[in-house]
Amino acid sequence: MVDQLVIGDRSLQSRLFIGTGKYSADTLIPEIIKKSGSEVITVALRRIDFNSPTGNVMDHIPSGMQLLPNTSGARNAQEAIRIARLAKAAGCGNWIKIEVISDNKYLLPDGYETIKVTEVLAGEGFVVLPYISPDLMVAKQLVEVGAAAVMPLGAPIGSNRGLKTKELLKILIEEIALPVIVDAGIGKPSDACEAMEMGAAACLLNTAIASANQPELMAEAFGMAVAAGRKAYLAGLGRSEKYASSSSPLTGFLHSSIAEETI
Amino acid sequence: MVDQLVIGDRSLQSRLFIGTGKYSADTLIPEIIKKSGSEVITVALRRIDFNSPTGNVMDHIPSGMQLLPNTSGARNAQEAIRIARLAKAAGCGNWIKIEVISDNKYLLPDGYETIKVTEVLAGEGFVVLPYISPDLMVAKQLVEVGAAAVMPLGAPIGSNRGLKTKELLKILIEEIALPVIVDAGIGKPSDACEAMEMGAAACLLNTAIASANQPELMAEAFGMAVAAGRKAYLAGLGRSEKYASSSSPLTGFLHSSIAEETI
Amino acid sequence: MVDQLVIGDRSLQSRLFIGTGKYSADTLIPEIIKKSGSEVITVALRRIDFNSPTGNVMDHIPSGMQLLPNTSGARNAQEAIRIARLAKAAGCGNWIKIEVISDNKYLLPDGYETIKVTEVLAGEGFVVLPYISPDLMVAKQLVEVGAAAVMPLGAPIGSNRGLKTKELLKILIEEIALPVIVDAGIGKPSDACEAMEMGAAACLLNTAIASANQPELMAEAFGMAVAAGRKAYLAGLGRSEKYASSSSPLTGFLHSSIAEETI
Amino acid sequence: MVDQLVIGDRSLQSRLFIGTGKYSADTLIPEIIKKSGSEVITVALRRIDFNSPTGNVMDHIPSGMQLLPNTSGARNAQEAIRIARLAKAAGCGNWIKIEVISDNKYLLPDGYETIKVTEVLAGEGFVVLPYISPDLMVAKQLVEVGAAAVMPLGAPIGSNRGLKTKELLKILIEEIALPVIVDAGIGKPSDACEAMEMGAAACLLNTAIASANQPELMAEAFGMAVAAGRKAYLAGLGRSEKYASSSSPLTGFLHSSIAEETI
Amino acid sequence: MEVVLNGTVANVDQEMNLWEFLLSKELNLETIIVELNEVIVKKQEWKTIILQDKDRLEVLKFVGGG
Amino acid sequence: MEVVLNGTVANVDQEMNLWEFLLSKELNLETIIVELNEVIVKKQEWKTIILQDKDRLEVLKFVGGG
Amino acid sequence: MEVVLNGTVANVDQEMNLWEFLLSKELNLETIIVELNEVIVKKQEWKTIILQDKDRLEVLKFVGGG
Amino acid sequence: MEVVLNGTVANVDQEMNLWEFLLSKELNLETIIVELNEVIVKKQEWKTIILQDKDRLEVLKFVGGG
Repeated sequence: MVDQLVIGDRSLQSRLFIGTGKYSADTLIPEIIKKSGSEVITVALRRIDFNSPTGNVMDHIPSGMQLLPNTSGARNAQEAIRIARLAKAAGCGNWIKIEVISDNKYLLPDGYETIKVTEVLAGEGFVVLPYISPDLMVAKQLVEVGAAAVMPLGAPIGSNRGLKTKELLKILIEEIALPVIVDAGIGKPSDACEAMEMGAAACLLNTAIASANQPELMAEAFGMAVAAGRKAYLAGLGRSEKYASSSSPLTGFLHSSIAEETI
Repeated sequence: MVDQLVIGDRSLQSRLFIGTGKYSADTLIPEIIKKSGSEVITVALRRIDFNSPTGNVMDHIPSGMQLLPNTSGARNAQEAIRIARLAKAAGCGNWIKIEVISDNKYLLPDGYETIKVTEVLAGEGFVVLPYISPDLMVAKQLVEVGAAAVMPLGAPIGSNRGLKTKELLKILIEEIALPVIVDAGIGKPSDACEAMEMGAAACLLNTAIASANQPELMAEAFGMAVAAGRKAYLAGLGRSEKYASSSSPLTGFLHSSIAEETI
Repeated sequence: MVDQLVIGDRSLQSRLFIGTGKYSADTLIPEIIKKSGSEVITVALRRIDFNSPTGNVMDHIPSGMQLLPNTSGARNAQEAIRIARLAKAAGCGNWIKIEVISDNKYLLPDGYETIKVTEVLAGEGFVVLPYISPDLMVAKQLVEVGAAAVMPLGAPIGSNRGLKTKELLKILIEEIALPVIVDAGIGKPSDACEAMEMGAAACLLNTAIASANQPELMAEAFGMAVAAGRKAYLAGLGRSEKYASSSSPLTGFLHSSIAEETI
Repeated sequence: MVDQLVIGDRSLQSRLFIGTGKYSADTLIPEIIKKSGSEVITVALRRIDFNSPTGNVMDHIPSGMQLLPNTSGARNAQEAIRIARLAKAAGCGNWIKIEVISDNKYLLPDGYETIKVTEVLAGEGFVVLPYISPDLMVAKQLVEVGAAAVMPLGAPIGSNRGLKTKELLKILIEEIALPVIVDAGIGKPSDACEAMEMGAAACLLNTAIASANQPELMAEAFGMAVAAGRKAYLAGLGRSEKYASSSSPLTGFLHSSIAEETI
Repeated sequence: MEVVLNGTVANVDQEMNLWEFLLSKELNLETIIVELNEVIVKKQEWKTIILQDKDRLEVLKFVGGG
Repeated sequence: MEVVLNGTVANVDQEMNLWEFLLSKELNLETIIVELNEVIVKKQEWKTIILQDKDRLEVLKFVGGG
Repeated sequence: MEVVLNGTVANVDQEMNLWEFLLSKELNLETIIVELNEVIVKKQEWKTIILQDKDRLEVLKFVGGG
Repeated sequence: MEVVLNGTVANVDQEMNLWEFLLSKELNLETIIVELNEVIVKKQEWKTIILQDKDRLEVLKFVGGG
């Protein structure tokens, strides 16, 4: 039986979600997608700047990818809802990543506004994936109001700092019935691998790939690391022990059997 | 150009070395090898027990694998040298993993005896891979006496505790011209992935796979995690930052442009 | 000039707040207070059990201590407000520790109920110290509604797990203008010392002392560790460096001056 | 009964050993000693520079302090022995800190040269305190050749990086019958406190105090933190738990007793 | 008549004031807090309040907590 | 007449419908999203809507984001 | 006569060569390693070596190890 | 004649003992350690030792160290 992640009406083979921001050129994106194996990709909605017209990121995203527009820029529930509806109207489908942020230094999300947005949009038939702090009570309320998953942060957005909130992430994974997707802060494939070993349903990242010297190669590394972590979770990690235990037999040594008692 | 690890006269595609100990049945080994993609495998030498004859692990190791017999059981240089010569005489080839251990609780290696063994066996044409504590001066002397690599521990053998000696491993990787292979203690694929990201040349492990609920699946996970970590090292990890940096543009929001200054 | 922590109308010399729960006998409490040097102590309000009457913890708390009743048992804002008013009516003074918890496994607080309680009680003239998750946006709203301090958790209540939320605690300390008091999870004096080094205003703990083999001695250890951490914060920690830097001069060695260049 | 550390023929109340290097002026040293409460202090031996004569650090060390000259600058056993004998001849008493270092980047010690020095000097009646890597086998041999204590590093000298070798330090403390003194790398009072909680006999540090903005205040902080950590070790730390356990009673709530079952 | 005391029914045979009732429960009146029908009752009022049928009483005290 | 386009005032000299206006801005009409007075306008409606003085237009597109 | 086999004494009733002795132990001769008096003995020599009283034999094989 | 003082050559014009030589260097004699040809020389011997050509002198003191 194949291990799949089901979100909304979609079954996903890959548990790596990627972003499209911060690349030196959008033309890199198709290769990043291919190497990462990702099936879900985030985009943002912005005003056209008539003074410096640029291309549209959509031109570089192969059809078949699940688009995940975000509400970045929204500082409250109302703005987030407006952006979500625009994205849907633009034919991006009904998935939406909720970001409600008024803290401009650490870009930490506003849980209460996020709950309000989620309730409204879930009611309108959106598949809602909210970006949150790893707060159990916020996550529990998001379950109640119809979120499709919860996406707690490992560290501040774009910081590449890793799983700094491990203790709280583990609690969410244990207590929340929805998929827990670690979003933000993952900096190394080993971070993503560890999140999956802990039982995360998926990882969403952008900066860790975009800030690498060779983004395509890093995308491949993350794709493999996420898959490896998932397999490890399914395989069941061995217990960690205080003392050593020999990998080789402790009997049948060449030297005198007296020694063996001492072992 | 393909990324290969060259040790002795051998070029290796896989940077995962595995052990053959602690399996419920040796018959699992062929599948473990296949799933892990490993090309180097350790074995131990022991007296035959005429009261309970058992099979020979060699019957389960496909030809083409690089055998890496260990000197487990040796408590000093002399015993290790004797075991190494027996292994070579048995047609195992000229690779040898040096283990000289007299501490039976944490199975920590004796650096000085290990240097002596390495000097003698390197002189006899062995490809010597010594298991050591992450001690820079011991590693430097092993370079001088002809080791083919150094294999510092991440944590005690079989403990699954992970990269507890990270600080010292990084120093060895930075200062030692030989391949640094992290041996012992690795418990999770994310540990192995991180070791490779740090610049380790390879990882050697046994218990982490053998103690999993599904060893074959865990073997596959480790194979992927080691490859992912290596790719991440080659791709060049992005810097980690104190503050957040948005993955989405910080201009062109729908809301009034006054807000933008505040960002 | 003396370093003092001012909360409400009170100036405190000691930055260690302690609890009165989990002791084998309430008669231990006076000695615990004395050894810890603490000036603030928490108590809980409960129904009298007429079937097994027991003493009153108040009989063991010296006058002069600042009482900090908690709202433990409250599952929502309304229950917390009721308990707070009862505590005040009982002559406990106007300090109150807000605990609103409906999660019975990890005892994690409900941020938005806590904000509601804080607003009401601050309006009634209480000095409100809310127990919260280390969530920046919740902390910011608590500032707005009149909290006297914020008390984020280091780890779940009574777990002795330490500063597992360090990353988020540092952000609160940096961004919140109120005293940040680390409450819950501290298990070792070194945890409390580190919290103070990070710039926490104080530490509140109970289980770490009550669960020690010798609680009085542990109380003394915590008192000293908190004071040490505060002094270190004021003294300004030295930078940590990647490479070594000799504590002894690198010139004037006995051996030939040629060697000196190499150093 | 008073808790004392006995080394050689000396009983020490303070378990903090300090260095005299890196201060802006030697005149600071008396106050540093006083504030830290330390009774053991390290010094180095160097050639007089006739071109820039400077004072002698001895003029600033109160009598009654236990002097601990180090062999800094020694690159091998022979040089260390020569320096040790000179220090003794200079009337510094018979304590000596062995440093044999040929690695000039991380200043990591040479274990086997250190063993040789220790054997010779212990035979001459020195009280030998060797600075070592946290290597169990090296420590065991130092016990055999007559060391008075072992002084493993927490991180490279002067790096302020903390207890990066915690895993190995714990093993030494558990397995070695001599006092284990954590030397090098300690950067914060919380590091020193934790080392003592782990069962270290003492801590030796220099840079962490000398590199502080206010060295005298930092000296006081370290003195308190080391004492606190020792008391915590003697008091017996409480166990850390996966789940929360309430500090307040879980019965007798005001709300209906139905609720209590759920708790 | 019946009152609800700390969530359980208690019988009161004759008319008595709150102070007499609490005294009958052998409590240290110094250290308790009393709530009658969700309203806090100050000590000085205890003797002036006559218990009524169906009164809901909460009698509380402080215990160790964190 | 004047309209507010993406937060800044723009002049419209002659009467034109939304489609003509957008065309005049040299945009790739395939990939833009248009909001008129806070109401989303579908592509098929662009030609039927005549711009009015003081109309508030938001013309948006998708960009890279995380 | 007696030989020491893997650390324990074994009796050898009649003269036999190493190959015959090993065969008598029902071993898979393909996969074993033999040391006689601390000297490794190659397979091709087994038939030419006659066991002597007090010979010390180590008969080894490979097992799983890490 | 010449002596090597702390690794560098120094001239000594006239015959003098170790104490006189050190004095000429304006040192605080209380706090120094002297090694002559790799042998430690005690203070009380300084006046009795006459410097010879090619003597190797190390004059040391204690400095701050960790």
